[in-house]
Amino acid sequence: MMLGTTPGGGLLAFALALPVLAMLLAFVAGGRQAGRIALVALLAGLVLSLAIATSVLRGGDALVLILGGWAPPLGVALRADGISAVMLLTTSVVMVGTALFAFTSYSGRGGESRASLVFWTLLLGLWGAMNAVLLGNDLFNLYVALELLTFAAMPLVCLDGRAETLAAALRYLFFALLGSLLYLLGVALLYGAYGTLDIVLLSRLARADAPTLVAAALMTAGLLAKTALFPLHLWLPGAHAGAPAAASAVLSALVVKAPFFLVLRLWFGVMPELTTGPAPQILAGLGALAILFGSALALRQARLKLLVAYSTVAQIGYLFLMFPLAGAAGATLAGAWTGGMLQAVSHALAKAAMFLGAGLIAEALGHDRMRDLGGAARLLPMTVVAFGLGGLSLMGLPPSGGFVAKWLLLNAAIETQQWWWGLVLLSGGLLTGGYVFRVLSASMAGPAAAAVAVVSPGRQAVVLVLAILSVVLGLLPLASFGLVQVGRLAP
Amino acid sequence: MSGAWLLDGVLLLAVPAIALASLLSRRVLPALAAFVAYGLLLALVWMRLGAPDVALTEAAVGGGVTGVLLIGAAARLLMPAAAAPPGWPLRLLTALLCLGVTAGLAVAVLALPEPAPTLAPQAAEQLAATQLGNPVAGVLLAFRAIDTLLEAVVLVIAVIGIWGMAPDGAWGGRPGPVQPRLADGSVALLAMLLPPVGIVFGIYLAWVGADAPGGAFQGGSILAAMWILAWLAGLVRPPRIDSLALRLLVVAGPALFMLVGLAGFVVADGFMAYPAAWTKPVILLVEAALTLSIAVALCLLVAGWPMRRARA
Amino acid sequence: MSIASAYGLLGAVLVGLGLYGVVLQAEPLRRILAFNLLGGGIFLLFGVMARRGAGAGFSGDPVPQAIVITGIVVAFAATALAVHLLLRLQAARDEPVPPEEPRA
Amino acid sequence: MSVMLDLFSVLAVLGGCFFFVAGTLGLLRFPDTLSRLHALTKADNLGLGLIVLGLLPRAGSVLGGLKLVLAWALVLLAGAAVSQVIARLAGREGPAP
Repeated sequence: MMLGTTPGGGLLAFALALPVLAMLLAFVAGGRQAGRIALVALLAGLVLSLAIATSVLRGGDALVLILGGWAPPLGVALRADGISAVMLLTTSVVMVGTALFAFTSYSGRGGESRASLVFWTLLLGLWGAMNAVLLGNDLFNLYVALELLTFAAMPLVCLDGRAETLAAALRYLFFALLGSLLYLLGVALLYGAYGTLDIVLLSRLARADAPTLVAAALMTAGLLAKTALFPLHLWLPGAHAGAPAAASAVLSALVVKAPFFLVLRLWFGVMPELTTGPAPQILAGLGALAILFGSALALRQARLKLLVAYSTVAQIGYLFLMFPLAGAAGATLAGAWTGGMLQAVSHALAKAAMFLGAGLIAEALGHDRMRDLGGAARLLPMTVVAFGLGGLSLMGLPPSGGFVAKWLLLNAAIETQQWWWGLVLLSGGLLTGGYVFRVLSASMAGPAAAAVAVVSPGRQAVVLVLAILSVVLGLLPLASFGLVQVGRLAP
Repeated sequence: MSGAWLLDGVLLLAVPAIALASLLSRRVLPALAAFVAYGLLLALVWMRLGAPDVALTEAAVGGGVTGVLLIGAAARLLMPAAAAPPGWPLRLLTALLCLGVTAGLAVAVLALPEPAPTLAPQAAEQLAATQLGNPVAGVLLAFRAIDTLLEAVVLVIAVIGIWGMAPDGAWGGRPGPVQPRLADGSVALLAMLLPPVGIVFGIYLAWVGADAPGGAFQGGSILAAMWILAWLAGLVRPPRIDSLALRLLVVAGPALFMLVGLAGFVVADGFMAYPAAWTKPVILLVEAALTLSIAVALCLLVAGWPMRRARA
Repeated sequence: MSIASAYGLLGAVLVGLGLYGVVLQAEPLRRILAFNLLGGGIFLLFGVMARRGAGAGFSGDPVPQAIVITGIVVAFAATALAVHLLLRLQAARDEPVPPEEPRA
Repeated sequence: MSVMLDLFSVLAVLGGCFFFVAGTLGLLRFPDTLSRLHALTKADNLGLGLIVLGLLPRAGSVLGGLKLVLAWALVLLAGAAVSQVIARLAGREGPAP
């Protein structure tokens, strides 16, 4: 198969051009226009990612766009396979939800403010960077996209300008830069070994020789630091809990998924032979530790947003359980692959809902201390229900999307006779139940709390819709997840 | 070439030595001085590796502008009393880890396949279609134009990120600390004499980049350096961050590049393709806009966030 | 050993040194400096790949050379963000602490 | 004629190198900032000047020669400016240890 532009490939250009041009326009127009431009562009983006997903599903193969007519290896291609299409769609949904949620908070009414301009331009920047990561098919192009993502995410962490969040942003930046430099180091070696950085071409050339293995180790280590897999998660709780709720939602739901997505590309695309050795067991082992430690730490947090952030540490762990399970063949592989991607999507929707919900609670009560949450449920019933629905998905209870994801992974663990991963899945679910229950019981105790600010029902509805989407995923017939299998490079 | 091995030998010893000096120096300023020297020596290494385009970039950005940025920061940072160095077990562990990485890289470098895989023949073959003479410009503006475009976007995002650090009351003001005007002295003289030469040189570098070593990044960073010099001497002030002209300058390069890329759907063979008859003029136009935007962005990245609101 | 390999080993050494500084330097500015030392080593490795691929009348493979130019500018943007964040952090620590506001 | 020119080049470049070595020695050995600066500027001005002078006959074209002279002039200008700054700083902070 030579790489050539496929019908519908042109759509991919707009997935880059739309966010970038919208960001540049929002930056120049500033003031009240920034938010409007962002919202319009994001809604158009939702339509665009639906079109891309439909196109991939109909065509039954990945969409490819050769840039400038220069085919790889000399040129660079964009490529959207099933998992790109699914993640593009998830990104759009979460982004639109976040933008609707934040529209009144960062309106820029009464003259341009720092927070409004920075929030909207960088939200658009993050969206463009996510799309570039999801569509990239060239390892160096992906490096630039990853850096774009970091540079857009970091200032959102310290948007409130307090010393504490500035320190968290600096720590995040250091981890992220170290991660991308290790990744870049691997890219240099791969270029030296194969003379191309195109993932599809590399998947046919890759050998298990010294340069390739050293490159794989460095790149994986770098990406794990950026995705915050245990024990490289130290930067995450402070950064995600310190950011404004709308930013936290995007950071936790989407941004940490981008490096994970590249680990998938690397292991199942560039070097499929890696997935058969002992290496996947190590990755999944770290994932298991992340699940247990992250959940246990979430149980002990004194602040709601920190609890939700530690829950992200744990949920990232689940994503890495798919590596030893997807090394199998046939239906088991397909099941583990679908399970892993479904976990990524359902966590994105649930976690966005939970962070936005936590933000609303903090806004209404004036704080997010766990022991003083009493009465929040009477004050914001819709939000607390949304938080609970999101929790349902994280725990993996039916009928949520998280249930189907974890059930598929459990199934794969049993079929490949790796029962220990099944044990991790089950105990992780119990711990998750513990911390979700802690929030629900605390917020349901006592009479309605005194509100320091009024929260509009519209914003509560946005949160509820995101949470419902994460649950509804589990009600779709399994066959509809066939999309994630389209254009897979793995064996 | 009897002298070449001598130069290589000196560089191979001097570069790690100066890196070590920068790493181990007790005080910050000598470490920074060593770093600037490291950048200049690396520029020489790049000449030895047959990459004059990279040598120019490394000297201008890697050593020069980065050096100014770091030294300026060191002057404003109150250095905390030296913290106790980490205990020896941690240092030993880190040293072993780094040694491991170096060893792994060394093994990998020595095990690279012979003959080396290369895209040079393909680049040479396709270069004619770009109507450019400099193969590196061909890669940056045609074959891998998407990297260059995203990178120009990176600069815009970095500018927004740095502005976003402003205290709320200072939004709308001029970026960076106020530089007192140097009325006399040699720096003021330098700041008046050098920019005319430097501006000509910067524009020249950007212009010849299509066919000879140089280009938007190198030219843009020289232009930026000239503005920074005049700014440090108090001769010019950055405009307010809500100035429309300033914002247009920052986005001109990436915006034009993206629009030209989209126009490729209509007037050429697709996204980011150039119309065959107009390839070189269009590339030069894009490069001119990029040079301008890169220069402005680099200035703003050095200057920093707005610190106080300008008086109306 | 070819001269390109020798510079390749130099790159490996610089990466090790830079990494050591990134992990162990306690002062943030020194850590930023170490990041730049590390970056220099990585870019040098790209240069070695370019030199090894010299041919077709070019003194080096232009693709990795162009990659380095892009990389240097990205690294500068990273350095600028880190440096200004550090300066801002110092300024914020000097400011009087505002009363705890509700965080949304 | 060409032998004379070669001889001139070699002598001038060697002379330039001598000033660089002497200047570097001075930088390392002299006790205080001002005398170190003094040593360094000699290397810049005279050392580089002699090297440029020696290379002039080999520049190949008038434009090439002009570029060499321009490089020297720019180094002079930058060197003078930077030395002034350092000297002023040294003066403000008192005699360096």
